[in-house]
Amino acid sequence: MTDTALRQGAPDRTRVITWLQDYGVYAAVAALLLFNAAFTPHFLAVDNFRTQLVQVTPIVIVALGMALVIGTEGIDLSVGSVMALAASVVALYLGYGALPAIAMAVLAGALVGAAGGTLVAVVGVQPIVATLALLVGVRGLANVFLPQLKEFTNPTLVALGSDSVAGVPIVVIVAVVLTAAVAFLVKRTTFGRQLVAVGGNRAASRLSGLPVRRVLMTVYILSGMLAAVAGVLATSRLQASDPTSLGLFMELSAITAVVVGGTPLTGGRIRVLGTVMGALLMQLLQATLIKHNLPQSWTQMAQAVIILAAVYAARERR
Amino acid sequence: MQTTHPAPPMATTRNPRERAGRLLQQHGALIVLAVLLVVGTVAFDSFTTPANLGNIATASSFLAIIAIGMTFVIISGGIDLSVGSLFVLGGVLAAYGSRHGAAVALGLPLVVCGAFGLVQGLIIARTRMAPFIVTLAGLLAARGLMLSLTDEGATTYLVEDDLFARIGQGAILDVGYPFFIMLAILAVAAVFLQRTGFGQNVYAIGGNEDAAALMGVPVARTKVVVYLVSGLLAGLAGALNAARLSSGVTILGIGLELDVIAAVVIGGTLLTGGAGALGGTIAGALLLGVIQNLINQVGGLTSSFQQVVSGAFLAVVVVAHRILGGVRRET
Amino acid sequence: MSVSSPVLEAVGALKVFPGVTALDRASFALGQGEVHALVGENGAGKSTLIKVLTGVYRLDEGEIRYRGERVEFSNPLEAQRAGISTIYQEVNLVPQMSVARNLFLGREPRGRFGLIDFARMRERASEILRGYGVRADVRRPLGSLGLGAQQMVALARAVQADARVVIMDEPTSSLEPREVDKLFRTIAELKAQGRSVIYVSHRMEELYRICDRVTVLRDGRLVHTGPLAELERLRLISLMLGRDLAEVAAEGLTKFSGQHHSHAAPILQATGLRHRHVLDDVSLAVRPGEIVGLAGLLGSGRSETAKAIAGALPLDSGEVVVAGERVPGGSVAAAIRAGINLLPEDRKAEGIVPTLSVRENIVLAALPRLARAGIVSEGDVDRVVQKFMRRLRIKAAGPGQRVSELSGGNQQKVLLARWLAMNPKVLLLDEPTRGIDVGAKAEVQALIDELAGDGLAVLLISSDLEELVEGSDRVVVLRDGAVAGELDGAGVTEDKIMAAIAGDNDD
Amino acid sequence: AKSEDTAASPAPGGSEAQQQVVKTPSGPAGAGCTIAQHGATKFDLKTGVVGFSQSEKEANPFRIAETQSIKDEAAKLGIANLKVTNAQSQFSKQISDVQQLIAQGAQLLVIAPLNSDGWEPVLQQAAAKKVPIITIDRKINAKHCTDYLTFIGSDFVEQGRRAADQMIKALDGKGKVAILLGAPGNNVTTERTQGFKEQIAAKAPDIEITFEQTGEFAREKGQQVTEQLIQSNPDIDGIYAENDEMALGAVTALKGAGKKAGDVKIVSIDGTRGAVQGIVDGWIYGVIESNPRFGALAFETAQKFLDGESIPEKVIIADREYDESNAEGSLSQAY
Ligand SMILES: Nc1ncnc2c1ncn2[C@@H]1O[C@H](COP(=O)(O)OP(=O)(O)OP(=O)(O)O)[C@@H](O)[C@H]1O
Ligand SMILES: Nc1ncnc2c1ncn2[C@@H]1O[C@H](COP(=O)(O)OP(=O)(O)OP(=O)(O)O)[C@@H](O)[C@H]1O
Ligand SMILES: [Mg+2]
Ligand SMILES: [Mg+2]
Repeated sequence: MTDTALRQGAPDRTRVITWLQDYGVYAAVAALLLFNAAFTPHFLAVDNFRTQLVQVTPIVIVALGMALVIGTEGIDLSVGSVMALAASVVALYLGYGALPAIAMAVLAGALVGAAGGTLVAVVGVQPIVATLALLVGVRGLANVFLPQLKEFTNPTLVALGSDSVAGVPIVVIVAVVLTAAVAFLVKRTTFGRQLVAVGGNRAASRLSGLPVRRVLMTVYILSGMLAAVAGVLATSRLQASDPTSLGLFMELSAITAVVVGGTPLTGGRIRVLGTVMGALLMQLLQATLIKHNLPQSWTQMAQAVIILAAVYAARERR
Repeated sequence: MQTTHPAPPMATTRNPRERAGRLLQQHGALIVLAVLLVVGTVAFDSFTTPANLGNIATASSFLAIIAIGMTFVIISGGIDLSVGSLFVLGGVLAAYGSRHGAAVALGLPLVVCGAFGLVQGLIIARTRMAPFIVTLAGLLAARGLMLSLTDEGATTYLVEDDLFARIGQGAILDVGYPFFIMLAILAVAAVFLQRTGFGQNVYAIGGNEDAAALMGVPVARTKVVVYLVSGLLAGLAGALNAARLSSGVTILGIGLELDVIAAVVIGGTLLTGGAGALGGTIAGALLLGVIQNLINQVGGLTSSFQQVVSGAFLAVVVVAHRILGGVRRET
Repeated sequence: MSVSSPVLEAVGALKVFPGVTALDRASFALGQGEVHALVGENGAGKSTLIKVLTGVYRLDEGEIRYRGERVEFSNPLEAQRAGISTIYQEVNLVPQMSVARNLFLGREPRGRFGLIDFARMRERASEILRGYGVRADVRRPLGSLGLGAQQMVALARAVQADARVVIMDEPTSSLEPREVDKLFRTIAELKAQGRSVIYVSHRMEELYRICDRVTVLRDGRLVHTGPLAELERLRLISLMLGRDLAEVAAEGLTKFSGQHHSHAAPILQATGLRHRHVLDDVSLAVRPGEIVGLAGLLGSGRSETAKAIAGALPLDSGEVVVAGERVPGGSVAAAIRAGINLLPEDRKAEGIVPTLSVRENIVLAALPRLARAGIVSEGDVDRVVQKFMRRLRIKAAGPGQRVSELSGGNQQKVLLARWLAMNPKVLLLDEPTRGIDVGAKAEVQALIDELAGDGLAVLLISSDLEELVEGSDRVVVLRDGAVAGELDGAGVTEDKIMAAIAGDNDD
Repeated sequence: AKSEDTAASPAPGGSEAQQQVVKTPSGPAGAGCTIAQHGATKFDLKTGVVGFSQSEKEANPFRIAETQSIKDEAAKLGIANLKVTNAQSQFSKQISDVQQLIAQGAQLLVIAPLNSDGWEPVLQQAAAKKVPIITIDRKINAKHCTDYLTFIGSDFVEQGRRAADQMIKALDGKGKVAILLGAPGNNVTTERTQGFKEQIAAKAPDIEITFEQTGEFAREKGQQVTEQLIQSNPDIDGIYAENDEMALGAVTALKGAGKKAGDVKIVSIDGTRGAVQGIVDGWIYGVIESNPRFGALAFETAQKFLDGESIPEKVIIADREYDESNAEGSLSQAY
């Protein structure tokens, strides 16, 4: 959160670097858009952009939570499984109507988050291991609750996934609102400031009387809840609960989005918009390769290159 | 990950509970392993048969070999997500190379996967980018390469060379050669980690990279070597597995990196770097194999429930490490 | 100006960091077998100069000459290989590794097959360290030692290398008089062997005890270099501060006005503080407007006492009372609510949040007070930050600069600001002037004095006896985690404190 | 919990469920395999130890029906000692699972392989103990009789061809077609693609395959890929999905894009109830069945083998196919 305006007198090269650090992702997204505009048929169509946005929504929402966790020098590998859990819980409680079901799903996400938070904040387990255990266990749990894919017809839930307001899909609106909320949380609230402080130097935060445990706890709960919301939205779009394959490897996509967006894994710093951009970048890349009908192998190698390039541009100089 | 370390209150005489904790931290996996073996023997008569134990040992040795490399990486304060992909890539390359004889079958995967490790190491060391990200890219790239070599995974190369196949399939009283190869690697690796300057440097940069640099540790070189080793071992494991299966199966190794990390962590190595040992890692790898086997022995568990069990087990182990293992990290 | 056949030289050294010119074409020459003092205010560029000399940073302009030839060390290792070994400002060793391993890292004694011989390594380690008064089990992780002990290990490590040049950046900042003497003896030996030493310190009396020549930096520029003896203390200070002699002379050395006679009832009362192996029934009381010094050897438990009172160290027994109210133990938040604030000893590890700006660091603790309904009011924040940056003269490119880019001294001021923003009742200062230059030191001392004047209760931990004596109204002496004596009024003298610390006091 | 109440589905492999029928009693390589040739020792299925190794989680209709029918049949025949393992889609685990079954003294192995290659360690141990292996739904590449007893299952290439035939019928011979591939590196994917392409090339040169992307046999992936597809290739006429899940994902995508039933002709393979329902609703043109109810046939074959009959290398089952003509009626029999 250094505001670069203050670094007058720095040579031009450093200014370029700083600019790249802060806006590299945006540039990359722009570049990819231009490329597609030029070489991809039917790319410049409203529907197309709607499709891309709708598809990126779950990743964005999960990545928001992930960014918060990473800001505290943590990581949350359980998000994919939480999505699956949300899917099965929704199916389980749909009998009571859509809203109660969704509420239960989000609650479930919060509980998993609380479990992770306890392991990290109270017991002091390293985040990556704590949430690795959850990644394995929670996926299983989701399948125990709902052994196989289950379709549903609940109009509310279906509408949530497929309807639009003024041409903007509801899922996208949800994502935008959540992004704004998280951005506000990070930039303007005490909690947000304390969060990055805990990530920057835990001992110091503790000695300054910050509620370190509560902060960590809250962060993992938020991550769980956001993942659950993402799970619900994905499910509503699919019009079926699929706890087996929903959210597989989502943790990696989300982490990628966050880091490509310029948030360092070492914590103490969060870039919310960057994260969204990171997600968009990966989505556009995926879309481009699919639209040009390139094989899987290409997709993966291209992703590798982009990740490296983006993170290289955004990395911290010392 | 964290370089600074607040000095804990004076502990001129370390209290017995702490010492017990350290012991468990270091040998916990071994103890649990022993306990499970006893339980298995008592509960199931088809458990302690040479055949069954032999299978567990052989099957675990591939994970164990990779985990040895991962231990180096983690102690140095890094992480390597690419091993799963390098494992499958190594297998495919070995099977592909086997038509030109055992030497090529072993050499090709070592060269390619070694190169992967080397490049990752160079990037991490030179650009100070997070290992997590660099090796995540490696994971994608290696799998992509594997897919393009096997036209999107459709082709499975068969092992043509009998000598090479025997390396993976031969056995001494029900225990396959791979296990003994693993033990050999373990021995060498342990000496390097504990008794050479290189080993000391690995611990040093894991403990406090900046300090290590100021103390004159060749940080960059050490990192490069560490990731190189990890890549080599992943490739070797893949090759040995291909020899065992006598074909370059393309659907292997997805999510393997997480199992490997689990094994290392269960073995008592801290992901924060600077501490850890190889013995525990091996115990951790075998432990995972034994648990799998016991779950099957019990039978009846639905496949989903098995996952819940494994997840819960991992959680219990790490919590135990945390509570028993030395001073608690400041929160 | 220049020395006959300098061993190590920097010529026209320019080093620019984003926003700061740390070294502004400064030159420096170190002669054969001399002890060379390098002084200057916080942020003058001393540590930076050292880092460019030893290959940590690359010069933007200018060159480094070593034994007559131009060199470009690309990392500290090369510098060490060439015979330049350094103790950097912050203790820089590996906390998780054992003391012995730290001491020998990079040159471990080898046994058969060129493998490391740990038995021999431990023997040699403990015998070497005994020479430096560290009586710790060398297999223990270094991190479990106190800062002081760690610094001695770093010293032993640096000197043991057959180095032509030994550089020490504020080596005494966490040392006790006893350790300091050992250090000086070591330096004398080095000198006798014809090796050269660069010595950075803010403690004037030390410089005059051991240094032959002095180089003064100000804002990254060379302002003076020459024999130290010819330069009396006030002149040196005026050179560092860039203020004229008379002015400095008028103000005197330490800024304590001495006694504030306060007979009010104690506002802080700590009784029977106990923590296994560390604190053994420590009791002390501080009145409003009173400065109580806390003296003791390294490891005597001063920091622990402070931490215990501030709720950062869980107690086995004992209680802390502020203004008649019992403070629930083991909770920093509770202590802060009660008005107790602790300035921690280890700035880097427990003080600053390196990723955040000066601004965020200053208001870190005060945030809840500067927010309504959990939403921070930037206006209030700016006001507080402005106020304290001005009041403490914090030298930074602006409130937005990263605190990690400030010099040690300025970082310390930021931390002080963090606590003053809480307008506390009781202030616990653990080595508040460690690593702070004379100018800033005086300011901080004046500040402490002023705060006490305003009726604040201050507990002052310092390894700088002069500071303790001048500053404290009373001094409590700790030995092995227990109160070994208390000195009052006229009884507060360096000798008496030394005696009490050493434990051969008559009373 | 109270889930949305949908039409209660009859137990897979239940009474009215469509049991498998053999198409080719003896595979092309007619040479059979008797217990004498194989060298296995005769035993009574009821009392003997039988091991079944499932490859994937029972989380999709196919695997559920498959495992269920094995268990049901075993129960029906009174097989007391059936050991079931699940490899959870990890090939290495399946190898260990089967090895463990052998170590536990299994006298007959029924395996649903995750992959056709790489069975060397298992085959060696099985051969050493002369344990007969029946592989179901996927074959393993090994020697008949010496390595394994027989393969019971569908001919995936054939399934691909028949899917092609339906597609040709649907588009009467001309148009643009997209393929939703299965999981990469999986021989089911390979063979279903191969069969489809061969047939199209042979029978309908005017049909052009303009797009192939993997949907990894999963519904969500199928949906996402289709969404991209209809964006960039609006002129697509047909979609060949290599399993029903992806086909249903495609349907959701088409609905989302405001297409009407039948605008794009979808042909897929498996014959799950969802897909057959899709035909009834007019969204899916046709489905080639891949019958998962191996229980009866597997144990029947095993019994024959033990009774000394000669068992062919392959027992290819007759897969039905669904289209608007029969979908309605056979809905209850789909799994
Ligand atoms: N010379 C020494 N040898 C071994 N251990 C030491 C030495 N000096 C300090 N320690 C260790 O330091 C720790 C306590 O140091 P601490 O810093 O709290 O003491 P202190 O009285 O606060 O001194 P200071 O704050 O000036 O460093 C204990 O763990 C003690 O073992
Ligand atoms: N890594 C860095 N990045 C940016 N600025 C830096 C960095 N290191 C030092 N500086 C700046 O360079 C100037 C000189 O710092 P330096 O640490 O050399 O001062 P110093 O003389 O050692 O002060 P002190 O006596 O407090 O240690 C300071 O203004 C500091 O803010
Ligand atoms: Mg300095
Ligand atoms: Mg202290």
